Amino acid sequence: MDHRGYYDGFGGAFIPEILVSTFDELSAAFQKAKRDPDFWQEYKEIMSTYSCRPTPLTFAGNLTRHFGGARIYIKREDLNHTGAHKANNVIGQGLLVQRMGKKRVIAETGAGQHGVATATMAARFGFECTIYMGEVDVRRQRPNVFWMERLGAKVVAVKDGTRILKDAINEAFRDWVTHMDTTHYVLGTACGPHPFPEMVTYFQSIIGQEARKQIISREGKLPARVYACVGGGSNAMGIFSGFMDDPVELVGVEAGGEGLDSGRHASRLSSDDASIGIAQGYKTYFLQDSDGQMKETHSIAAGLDYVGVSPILSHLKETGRVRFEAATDRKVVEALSLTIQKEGLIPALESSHAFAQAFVEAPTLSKQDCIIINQSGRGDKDIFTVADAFSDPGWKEFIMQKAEEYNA
Amino acid sequence: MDHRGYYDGFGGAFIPEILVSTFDELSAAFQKAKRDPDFWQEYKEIMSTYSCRPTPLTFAGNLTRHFGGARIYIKREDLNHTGAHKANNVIGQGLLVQRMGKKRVIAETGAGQHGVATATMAARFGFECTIYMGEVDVRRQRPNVFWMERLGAKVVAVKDGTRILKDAINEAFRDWVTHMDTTHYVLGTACGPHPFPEMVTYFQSIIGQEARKQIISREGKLPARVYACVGGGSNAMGIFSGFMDDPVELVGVEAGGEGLDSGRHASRLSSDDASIGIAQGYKTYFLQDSDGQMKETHSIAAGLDYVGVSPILSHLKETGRVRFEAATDRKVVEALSLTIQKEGLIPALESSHAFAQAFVEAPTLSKQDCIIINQSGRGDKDIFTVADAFSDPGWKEFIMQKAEEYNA
Amino acid sequence: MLESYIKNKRREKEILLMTHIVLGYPSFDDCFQIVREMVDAGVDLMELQIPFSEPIADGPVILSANQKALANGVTVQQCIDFSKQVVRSFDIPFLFMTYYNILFQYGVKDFSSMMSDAGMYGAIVPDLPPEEGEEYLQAMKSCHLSPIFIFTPTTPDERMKKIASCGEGFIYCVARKGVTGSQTDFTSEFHGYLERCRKATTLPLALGFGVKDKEDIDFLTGKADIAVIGSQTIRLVDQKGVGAVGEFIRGLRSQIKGAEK
Amino acid sequence: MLESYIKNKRREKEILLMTHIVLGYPSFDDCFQIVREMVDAGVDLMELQIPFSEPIADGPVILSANQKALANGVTVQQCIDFSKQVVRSFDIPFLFMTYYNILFQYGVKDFSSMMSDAGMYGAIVPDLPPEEGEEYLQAMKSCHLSPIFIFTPTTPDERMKKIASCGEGFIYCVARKGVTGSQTDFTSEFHGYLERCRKATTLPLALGFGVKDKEDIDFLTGKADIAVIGSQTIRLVDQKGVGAVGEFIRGLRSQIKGAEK
Ligand SMILES: Cc1ncc(COP(=O)(O)O)c(C=O)c1O
Ligand SMILES: Cc1ncc(COP(=O)(O)O)c(C=O)c1O
Repeated sequence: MDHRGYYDGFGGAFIPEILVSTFDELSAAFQKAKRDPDFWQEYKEIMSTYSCRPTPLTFAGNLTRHFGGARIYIKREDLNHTGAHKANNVIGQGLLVQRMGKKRVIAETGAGQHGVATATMAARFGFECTIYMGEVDVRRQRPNVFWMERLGAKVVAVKDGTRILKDAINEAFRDWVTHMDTTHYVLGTACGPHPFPEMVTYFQSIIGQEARKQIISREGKLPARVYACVGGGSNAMGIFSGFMDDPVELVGVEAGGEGLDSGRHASRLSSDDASIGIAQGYKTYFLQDSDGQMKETHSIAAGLDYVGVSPILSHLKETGRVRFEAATDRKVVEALSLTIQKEGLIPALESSHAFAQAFVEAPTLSKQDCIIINQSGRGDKDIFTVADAFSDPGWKEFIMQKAEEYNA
Repeated sequence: MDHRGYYDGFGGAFIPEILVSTFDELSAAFQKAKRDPDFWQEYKEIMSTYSCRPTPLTFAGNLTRHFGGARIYIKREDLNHTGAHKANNVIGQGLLVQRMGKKRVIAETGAGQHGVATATMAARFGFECTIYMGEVDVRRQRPNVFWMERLGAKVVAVKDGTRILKDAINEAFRDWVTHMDTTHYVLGTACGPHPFPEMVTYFQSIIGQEARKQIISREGKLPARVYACVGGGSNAMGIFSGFMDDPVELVGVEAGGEGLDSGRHASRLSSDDASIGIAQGYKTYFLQDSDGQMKETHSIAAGLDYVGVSPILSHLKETGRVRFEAATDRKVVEALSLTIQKEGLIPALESSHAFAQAFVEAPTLSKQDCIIINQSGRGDKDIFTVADAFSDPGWKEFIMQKAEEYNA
Repeated sequence: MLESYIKNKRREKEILLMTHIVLGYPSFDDCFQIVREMVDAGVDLMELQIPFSEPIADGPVILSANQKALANGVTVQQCIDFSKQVVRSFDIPFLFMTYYNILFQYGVKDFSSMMSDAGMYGAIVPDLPPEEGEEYLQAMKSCHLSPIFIFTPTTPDERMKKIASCGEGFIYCVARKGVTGSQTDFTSEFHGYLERCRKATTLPLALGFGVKDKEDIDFLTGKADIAVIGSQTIRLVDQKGVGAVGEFIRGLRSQIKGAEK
Repeated sequence: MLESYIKNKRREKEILLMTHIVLGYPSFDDCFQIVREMVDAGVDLMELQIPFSEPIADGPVILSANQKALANGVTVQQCIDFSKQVVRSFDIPFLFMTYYNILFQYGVKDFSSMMSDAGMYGAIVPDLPPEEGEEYLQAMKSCHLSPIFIFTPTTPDERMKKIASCGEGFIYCVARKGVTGSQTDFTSEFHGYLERCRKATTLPLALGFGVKDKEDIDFLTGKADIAVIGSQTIRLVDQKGVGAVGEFIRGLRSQIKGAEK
């Protein structure tokens, strides 16, 4: 392993020796695929016949009028098969797995979206599949567990650590160091050891490529700003990468949770609570204590509730190329609610972070400007959380009645 | 109203006198739109920027190998915004409503899919929206009720009659006869009084237009057969209309429920239990008793659980142009399960009827043949029903635990 | 036949009353009792509704009566038998009111013959516009029965004429948009509507939808030939029982005016 | 320094024992007690693991010990204080085992100086391949500490040589794929691997991952210089308490052989 995937000191591959050859093999396969013009063609082909790429760019006329500023466009990753941008990454890695001749895939999942996407890809490609998911998340995200199991995946509830996403990642690594000969670990975001950040970004860059073409054909010009939520950073890197060399302001929105002052958030790049560290195989900003132990994080959006962040984004923060903001749980639910009512779109809670920040800034921009919000996923999956956020009495009654049926 | 929308004696417009002008106005607006080349262009434009048309045609390689017969293609209406072909119809009618200058829409809904689609369209177009839904369905389909309310729609639980879909239709008509000046009734399927069957078919025909082009470009020839489930008949009419003049066998699959012999089904065209009648404003095959009273129907798929059927399909049954079959609840769940595992696709329970019948026939066709199954919608929405069908213990536990939280 | 009956009666009374019951609701015995009370109280003609599972044009009160009747197992044959009985027992014209599928399943011709045999005067079928009614019109004509058609405030003049040309006996003028059973504002706009109706036909005009008390009837007197009381009596039976019907009906028309004549 | 200690010891014993504890688990007092028992029972060197919240390369037993220690509030400073205490109290070499972030947050140079001050011999950092270890290697070198690197069955010969050139003291040979604490099959394939390790370096070889009883140690005797007992003693403490450790360790090596020498 020669090129170690550093971005100004962020990144690297801090991996157990046993995995070094596996990473070498993966890096080689990825580099070869990247050089092969047929590969991207094959990737685009499957994304357009199995999922619905190019995903549309929707003009949000009502929101635009409501805020009276920039013209608001929404990149519709929610229309992907399985309901989020996660499909781009898993299908891309699936093609690599085929090329490497492996027969089994594993993945971590927090909200369950990446788990469902991976299980779906595994079904489609005929791979065996195991998904690691923190026990807390298994309990919170039962609908996704249900579908993963129907898709033929084995879902392992991780009972160690804080029993959430980061612990699932650790557990996936533990599986991988045991079964690397047959198994590929489909990491779900632009984090982890090299070449994952680069590779996941590569597959997600299809978002930005499309969005750039679409906005130019619709508006005849570039957007003033592009907004994306930032969990691990894959959807953000995906859309940002289409505009990296353009005079476009890129805004990454992290989980502000109960507020940056509360300590209960997951803002690594927009708060002072994070510091540079090394964990889970890579170097980046982490929410950690002074000893280097990872802290608990909080977000209403399970997919943003993570201690680390893409090393490429850490780098882009340092260079100032990307601006980072945080949106609180409360603002996020408000933005979600407004978007549903005004446009008939139901962004995922994760994606709603990008909407929340765009809504703050849109009125301050000129009517000649346009902006793009990346709707990374759809919010149906969040019904249990959103219903709780609205404290919907009809929903509660429904659940209690269902429970009675089951108790009977 | 001159042309009364008859198809060999099926159809017509059996409407209260008070609505005659409203139907005249609607017919005129629809005919005018149809003649206006810009209208279809505008329709296609919004469907490709707000939803993701053209929806893909997915080759199901694993299912093809599994059955060893015809090459199986799947038309992916599940990827539409709101998750089903219902989007095509509501957006089309939304554009008409705009042209007619009305400000309010109403709709009936059974499973809730058409209700969510209509509420979404209403949000997008800025219409006021009321959705009628049988009280039984409100209770069964709470997730959809929740989203309709979030979308700003008023959901009225219909407490009359059998308190399901057909009663919601009656109630919507009652609203309409009161508020026809401001209000358009967005009927959800290719049923009801003229011009609804023709109009809904017109908007849904986009499915067949695309599918025909896609299969020819992929296979260089027409499919041997095309399968679609039949509730009211809109997705079936949508895809069939692309192949009507071709040497392609068209197969409509109805809800066989607990078996045609059990009486607990919703098969109007594939069983002997139905007879020609007039209700809800049109003439077609209905499941009715000898007095003409409508019977109770049954299907695991709420969207197929309806007493009537498109008059155009009744006509096509009589002419023999379309063959009708029934799939039982049990076979449908099996087909769903297989499709999830083999292809990573989650068809709606409604759509799974088409899959079930295609799976019976695919092995008997030659490997040179290809067939298309219309996946009218996605199955996430059916999680409560599917989890019950699988009697999933993890799911039950999850629901009971949620209920405890709410009880606390 | 029906038309001349009405015109004759109108010489006696400034306004006629037509009432409505749903057959088999609350029960056939109650229905018989209600008919008796109504006839005794001076009702001039009656609609007997054969219940239907999808009564699309009816409001909540009649809708619910339809459903309860069906839930009690009421059949079309029972309704026919009942109608024969009341025709034999009471000397006013009775009409069937029902939805077209009931006729269609029975056989439209057979239904007309049966009506004729039973001594019914005609039928109101609210989901059958004249355009769909060719078979029905022929059958009714050949049995000398009156097909009652409907005018509404949304019906253009032209169309009123066309409808009138198909109808016999009288025209049922729906007072307003909406379904049966809700309140009607008998305002000035309403005058214009009734004038349009008058101009379109020489048939007597019955006015229904929302007529519920003496005030309404007073208002309609001199403007319509027949006032139709629909949901209100059903509501009354639901609330106060069969026994309250006679008194209610008697209170509707100004006795003085009736007496003056 | 560490290497010569090992080579000297090996003249006395056919195989050396290295054991592993997680600092602060079950408690620091227990840890001290365990170290005493181990040293008394003849353990030749010890790994002291500073707990980390994300111990990616550890199996369930050590993972859980890490988490419980942290849940008890164990800090890096406490671990350092403890290590000073054991170094003062017992006359065998102690190594730190931990993940790189612990060093990184402390400051890699400072960490080395601290180790040196505390009298530690070296460190094992399983998530730090030599390619990422430049700063670490320099700091360790300048403090005369041994950075222990790792061979695995998946490491090619070429890479073993490169790794060996960075390592000092000994090479930690991971017996198999997987994480700490599961069973290892010491089969014939394993011989080939150990031979490859031997060829790649003149440093002593420690063998770990799955070594758990006398049979395993007997098997390794003559093939490796050091047998590493990791999870097994933690499991033992969990199940039988601190008191069981001494007897367990004493039972691992054939006393007869030891006595024969
Ligand atoms: C819909 C959606 N958006 C965003 C994210 C955050 O991930 P990333 O930052 O890698 O895009 C997730 C993660 O689960 C997600 O499900
Ligand atoms: C996914 C889906 N498919 C099919 C149907 C049946 O309707 P139609 O026969 O009009 O396509 C429904 C109705 O709700 C539906 O939701």
